[in-house]
Amino acid sequence: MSDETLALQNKNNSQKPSSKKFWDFLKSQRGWLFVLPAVVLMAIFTFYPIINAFVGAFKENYQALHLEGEKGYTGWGFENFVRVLKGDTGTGGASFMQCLFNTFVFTFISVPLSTLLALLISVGLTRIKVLQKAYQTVFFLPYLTNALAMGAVFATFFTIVGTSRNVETYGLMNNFLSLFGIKPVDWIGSGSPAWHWGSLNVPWAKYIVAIIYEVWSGLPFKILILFSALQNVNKQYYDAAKIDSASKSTVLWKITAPLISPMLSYLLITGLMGGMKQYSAIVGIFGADMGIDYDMGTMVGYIYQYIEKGATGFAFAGSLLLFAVIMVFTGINLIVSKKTVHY
Amino acid sequence: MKDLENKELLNQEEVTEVVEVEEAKALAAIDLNKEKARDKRAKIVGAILSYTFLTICAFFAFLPFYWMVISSLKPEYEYRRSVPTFFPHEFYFKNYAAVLSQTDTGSSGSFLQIIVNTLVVGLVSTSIGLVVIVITSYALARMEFKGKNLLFTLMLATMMIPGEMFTLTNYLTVSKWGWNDTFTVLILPFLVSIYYIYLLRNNFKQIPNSLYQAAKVDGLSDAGYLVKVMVPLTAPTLISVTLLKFIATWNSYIWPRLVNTQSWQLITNWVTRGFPDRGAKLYNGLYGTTMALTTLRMAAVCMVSLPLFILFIAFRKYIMHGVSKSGTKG
Amino acid sequence: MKKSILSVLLMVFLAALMVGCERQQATDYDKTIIFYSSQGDKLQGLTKLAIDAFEEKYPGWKVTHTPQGGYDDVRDKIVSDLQGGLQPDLAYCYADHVALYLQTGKVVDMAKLINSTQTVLDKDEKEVVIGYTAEEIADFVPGYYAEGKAQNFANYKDYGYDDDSMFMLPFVKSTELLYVNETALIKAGFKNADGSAKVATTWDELWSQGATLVKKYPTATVLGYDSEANWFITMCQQNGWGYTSTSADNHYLFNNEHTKAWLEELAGYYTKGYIVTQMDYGAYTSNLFTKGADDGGVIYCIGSSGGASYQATDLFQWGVYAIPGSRQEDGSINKSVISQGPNLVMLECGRCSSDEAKELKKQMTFLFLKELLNPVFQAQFSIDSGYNPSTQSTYQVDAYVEHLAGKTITARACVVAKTLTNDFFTSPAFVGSSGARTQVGNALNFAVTGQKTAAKALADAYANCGGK
Amino acid sequence: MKITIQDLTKTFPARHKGDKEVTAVNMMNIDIPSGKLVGLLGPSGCGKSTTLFMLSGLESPTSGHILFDEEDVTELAPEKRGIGLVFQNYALYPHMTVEQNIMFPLVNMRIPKPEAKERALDAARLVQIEELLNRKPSELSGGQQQRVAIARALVKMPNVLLLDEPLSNLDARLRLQTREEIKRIQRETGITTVFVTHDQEEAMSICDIMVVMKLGIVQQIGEPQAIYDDPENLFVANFLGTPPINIFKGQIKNGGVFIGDEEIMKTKHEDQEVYVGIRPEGFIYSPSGVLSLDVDHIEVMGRDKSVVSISKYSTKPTVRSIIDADVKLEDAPVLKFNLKKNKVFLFNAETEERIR
Repeated sequence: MSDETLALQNKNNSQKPSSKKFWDFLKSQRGWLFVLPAVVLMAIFTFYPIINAFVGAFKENYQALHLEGEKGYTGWGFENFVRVLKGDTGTGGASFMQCLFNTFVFTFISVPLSTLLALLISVGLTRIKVLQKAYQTVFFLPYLTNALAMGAVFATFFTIVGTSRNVETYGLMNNFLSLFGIKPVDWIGSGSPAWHWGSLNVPWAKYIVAIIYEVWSGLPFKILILFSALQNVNKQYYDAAKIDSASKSTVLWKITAPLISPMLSYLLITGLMGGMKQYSAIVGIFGADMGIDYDMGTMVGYIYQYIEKGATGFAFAGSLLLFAVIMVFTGINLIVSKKTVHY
Repeated sequence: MKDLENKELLNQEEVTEVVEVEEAKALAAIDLNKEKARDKRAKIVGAILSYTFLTICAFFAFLPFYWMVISSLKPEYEYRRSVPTFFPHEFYFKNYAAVLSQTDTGSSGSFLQIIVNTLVVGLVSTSIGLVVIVITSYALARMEFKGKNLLFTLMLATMMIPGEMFTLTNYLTVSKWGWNDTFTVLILPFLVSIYYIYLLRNNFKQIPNSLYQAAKVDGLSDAGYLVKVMVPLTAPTLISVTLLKFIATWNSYIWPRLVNTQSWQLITNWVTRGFPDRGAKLYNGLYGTTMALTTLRMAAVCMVSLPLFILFIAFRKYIMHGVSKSGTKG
Repeated sequence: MKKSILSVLLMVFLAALMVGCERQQATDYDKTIIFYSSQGDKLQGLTKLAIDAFEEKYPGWKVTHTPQGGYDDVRDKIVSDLQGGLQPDLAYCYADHVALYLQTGKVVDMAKLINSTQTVLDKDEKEVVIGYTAEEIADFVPGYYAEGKAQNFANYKDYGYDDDSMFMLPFVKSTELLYVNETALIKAGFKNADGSAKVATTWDELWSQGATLVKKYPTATVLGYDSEANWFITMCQQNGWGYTSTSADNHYLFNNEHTKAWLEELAGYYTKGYIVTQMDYGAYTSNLFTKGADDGGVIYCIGSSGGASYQATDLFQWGVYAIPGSRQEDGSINKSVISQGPNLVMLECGRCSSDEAKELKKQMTFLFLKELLNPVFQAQFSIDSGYNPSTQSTYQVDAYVEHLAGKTITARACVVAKTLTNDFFTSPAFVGSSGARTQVGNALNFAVTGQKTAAKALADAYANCGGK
Repeated sequence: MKITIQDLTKTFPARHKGDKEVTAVNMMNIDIPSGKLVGLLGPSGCGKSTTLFMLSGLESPTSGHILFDEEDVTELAPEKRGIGLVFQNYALYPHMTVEQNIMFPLVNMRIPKPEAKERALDAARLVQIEELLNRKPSELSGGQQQRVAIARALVKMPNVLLLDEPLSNLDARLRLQTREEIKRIQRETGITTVFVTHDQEEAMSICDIMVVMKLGIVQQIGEPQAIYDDPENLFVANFLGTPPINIFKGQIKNGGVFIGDEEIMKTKHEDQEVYVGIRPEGFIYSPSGVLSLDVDHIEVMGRDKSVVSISKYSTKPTVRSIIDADVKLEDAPVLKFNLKKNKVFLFNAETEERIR
């Protein structure tokens, strides 16, 4: 095939010198040939879906699964968004506000917490010499894991097995807490304690489990980045600080942290953006229904739920809202980091 | 308390050493000895603190893995002891046998079938994906053509958009094309990873232009230059990309679950079938009950995690390199 | 020039690879019947026999049986398939799944096939009538057969069906049964004059036994109920409280004073240690039943007749009974019990080459369906699965008769279930009916475990269903 | 404050297996009187910076002692020694303003803020940067950064001020200016100051006391002029002076010092092979001189001129002699010179030690 094409091109070339210019132009554009596979794939699987999502979100009552021959939607407008935001989709399942709230809670607690912990651990790592590599490896391990698999492992820490009248095991966490005289908590079971604010559920015990998992799984990447950032800090600053009688905590908070602030702010941005897309771990810990009746639902979980229900319009509207949320946070983060980052 | 003490001593020291140097000499001599002792102590205490803190953190980082492994080796009744045992009293390898022979899903995906699926999809998508990534980043880094910058900007812009926005349409697209229950559907949509293209393009750009000119003088074609010069030079990144792409396939869950039936799904889907809500009740051969058996679940989880650890031990440097690179260049 | 060749070659290589990947499935849709189920291994083997028989009888036809995990997986997969026209020809279903599929207009109206007098030729060139005779129709357990009628579904007319339409046929069925630890009851002093255990026949009786039982067995729970949703729905049915309706104006009736009072009552029992449910325990309560009363088990257990084998134990004397009923104002006892288990739905072929092919395939699919409903097959399937057959003639099949005579708990369950034929009910099906199920189940769990007040739990459930 | 260094030694462990360990400082003994400006001078790798860091406490010595006044501070942590240290590239905290940088040590000593501010201002005034207090280090020129670094070191009123190559990052003009500045500040504050440099001119111009080091061993200690005029060994003679000293291979024979066949002077030392060092300014042009050199070319500098000549006995390619501009030279290929006695040094050819 290729030979033929080539021969044809050669023939054209020799017969029509006037087309040489065109041929030269084509030759100069041969870069397109290299990017063609990527461009075609992206056109189908990236660009088209983006456009389609924007269009589909405005098709009211859009259901890709609908009577054949009909267009599958009733009109154009903002109804999908309104109904998603109001939680009035008529199909039951997760409520968007609940999912949004959950996602915010997980993200805004776990990301700063794990960044802080990662900073402390990285600083600790730079202070030791013996076994540094070994510790580094152990801290990196959680990065490789499968969120669903490890979610299941975490679930076992918190699960109470048995009936209220005959508990077989309270689970590792409750056993641990009982050492401090804390009464067992039904962390993830059906009797898990929760507060209710209006239509909003606040299953705080489950939040704690989710946040512990998020912190744990967020650490490796952050430690890796912060540790290498710390090693790139000019040692002289530490010497100077020593001469200036700075205590260890002063060095950490007034010198080290500001010096690696670009990395910290990078980690916060990516952490927040990643946190907004949390899903698999929640399924791993709390099951495919994300808790009881989606009370642990996340924004991505919300979208998938409607994909599976065939409520296409709601799924699109949900994904656009997720996109908007992520954009807002990226924007805020950029502005804030410009003000506080020192280079 | 301690802080206060330190503060006082510090001030005292100031006073003795700066202001009243002469008079305080005798006193200072004693103080100095104390100081030295305290410095030494502080150093040791500091080291102990660092190690203690790190060890505690490492313990908690590692605990889930440990728990996963020992739980998978316990018989269920031992797992259910009200006071957990931190080491199995009895090694119970039957859990693994039970999981491996799990036949409740039968023709819809034995363990072997699923492993084959995962390997095929992983290897094919990684290798083709790598070719696409390399040629695309090469063109973006080294070649001139109309609209290049626009294309690159567009690509970068899509990185901001959450993948969930693509999923639904892609799902509709592949359903429409009748690609459900094929490997194609697991491979094709993920061949292009804009992030890796971006990474590799930057890598290519860092290679000095003089090398390109030298290669031209030596009569190397563009493609030859790519294969013989650029690829070897960027090998560490390429290896990292390969590994991370493979790991991504291994861990993929949502998409295979959405588009394919069980016998066409991948390893993570298979494992999760044994998880809480409905799947776990399928395991009943071993204990004759319908209980969601934690030990079996843990055995399944161990099996799906193990290859990742082997990969990590073998390619630790490249994986960490790749991951940290993705950190600094994002 | 060389580089152009190279890059072109590269492209060709890529294209070839992609095409190679694509060409994996060559299915002749016209002559392959695709069947989705949620069967496990053992049952798949059984179904294979029916498939083999069918394929042998009609050469050229193939049945691809694809189990999909659970019922929800079957539904999710079909919803996905419908969007690409890849739906199966035959599938396991619940009524609410069908309500969902109905919207596509692709659910086959089986009434036409049931009544069809057309014939097709089998391998011996023998004419086989497609439809059922009137007797054959009468052979179905009436309560089961009625569930598939159009009237049980909401809005069917909107999708081009009429009053006589038939959307599904019963495959095998289950119901809820009361498994009783008779030994424990007798020990606690609940015995009849003849020394047999005095088993509660109404809820009030059951609760009245509670105090004695929890005192006698300090770690035991009085009642384990596997399905919160079923409990709620059954109570609504027994007492006429109202659960859901097919009327589009107001599908959801369950948020009312009666249900609220009942949930409050249950919450009280829960704190006394009378109740454990599946959600609460985290697994089927049959596990608790088989433990025995002295080891923290349950004394009464309400679970599916299909799951009878899981209730089997040698630890104590067990018995199988109908679930408790509710005493009515007139003194009678309403013993309504829910009917569950898979039905079979047919969907139009999405990829057939012509309308004729589509029509033919429908007929052949129906013939395969009849194969699955054949009494001999039903008998074997019922024995192996513990479900009840959907046709009455199956009870005459020798193998099944022998099975029922057995002393096993599954046999006992079948016998008891058969006596309940007149008490079966099913709840209306509409888009969102399964959502209502989930919601009332959750509401029961929330209210009973004390996480929400009964009023709040019901109101939330109502709101979550999208009720106004 | 007086600094006493006793038998100070620092060895670094080998970097790679098989390498030898490195002795950066070897048995160093110095007494630094209070209030003096001391320069540690030597080529790179001579251990001068290591010495400075040991004085600061950032490095701990392998053996030996450091005494501030009479107290042994060898094992005392840096922050407790009461020292100020100016780093080679200043190590100003990039995220703090100039004022915050200067105040930083005071804040750490928990000095009340008003007082700290005042002292910071004083220090800034001393180094004349009081108008830059609100800037960030990245907004300052190299010279300004240098001053900030000094101010930060001085603000806590250290007993000892240590400067690591303080001028190396500045351009030539600033360097001249800043070294005067350092001298001035040192005089004004009277703080014992130790600084490290590899530039002998810099050291000579501002030091009260100069310590010349080579490969971790102190070669000579003394006032700059004294060392220049009376070097202990060939290395010191060679290292000091611009243009550098001329070195010839020579012999002592029969009470005379010979370069080649020419006897340049009489001596009482016994016969031996020697190096003869002659400072460029030690030549006196005289047609009847004792040393003849083949003239290559003559560089006129204005105030004086250099005769660049070639001698096969010189250890360097050329021999440079500086003579007054007034002196008229004959236009001949070979010129003859008499030598100033005090500018001629004899060194043993093997030990390279001075023969006095």
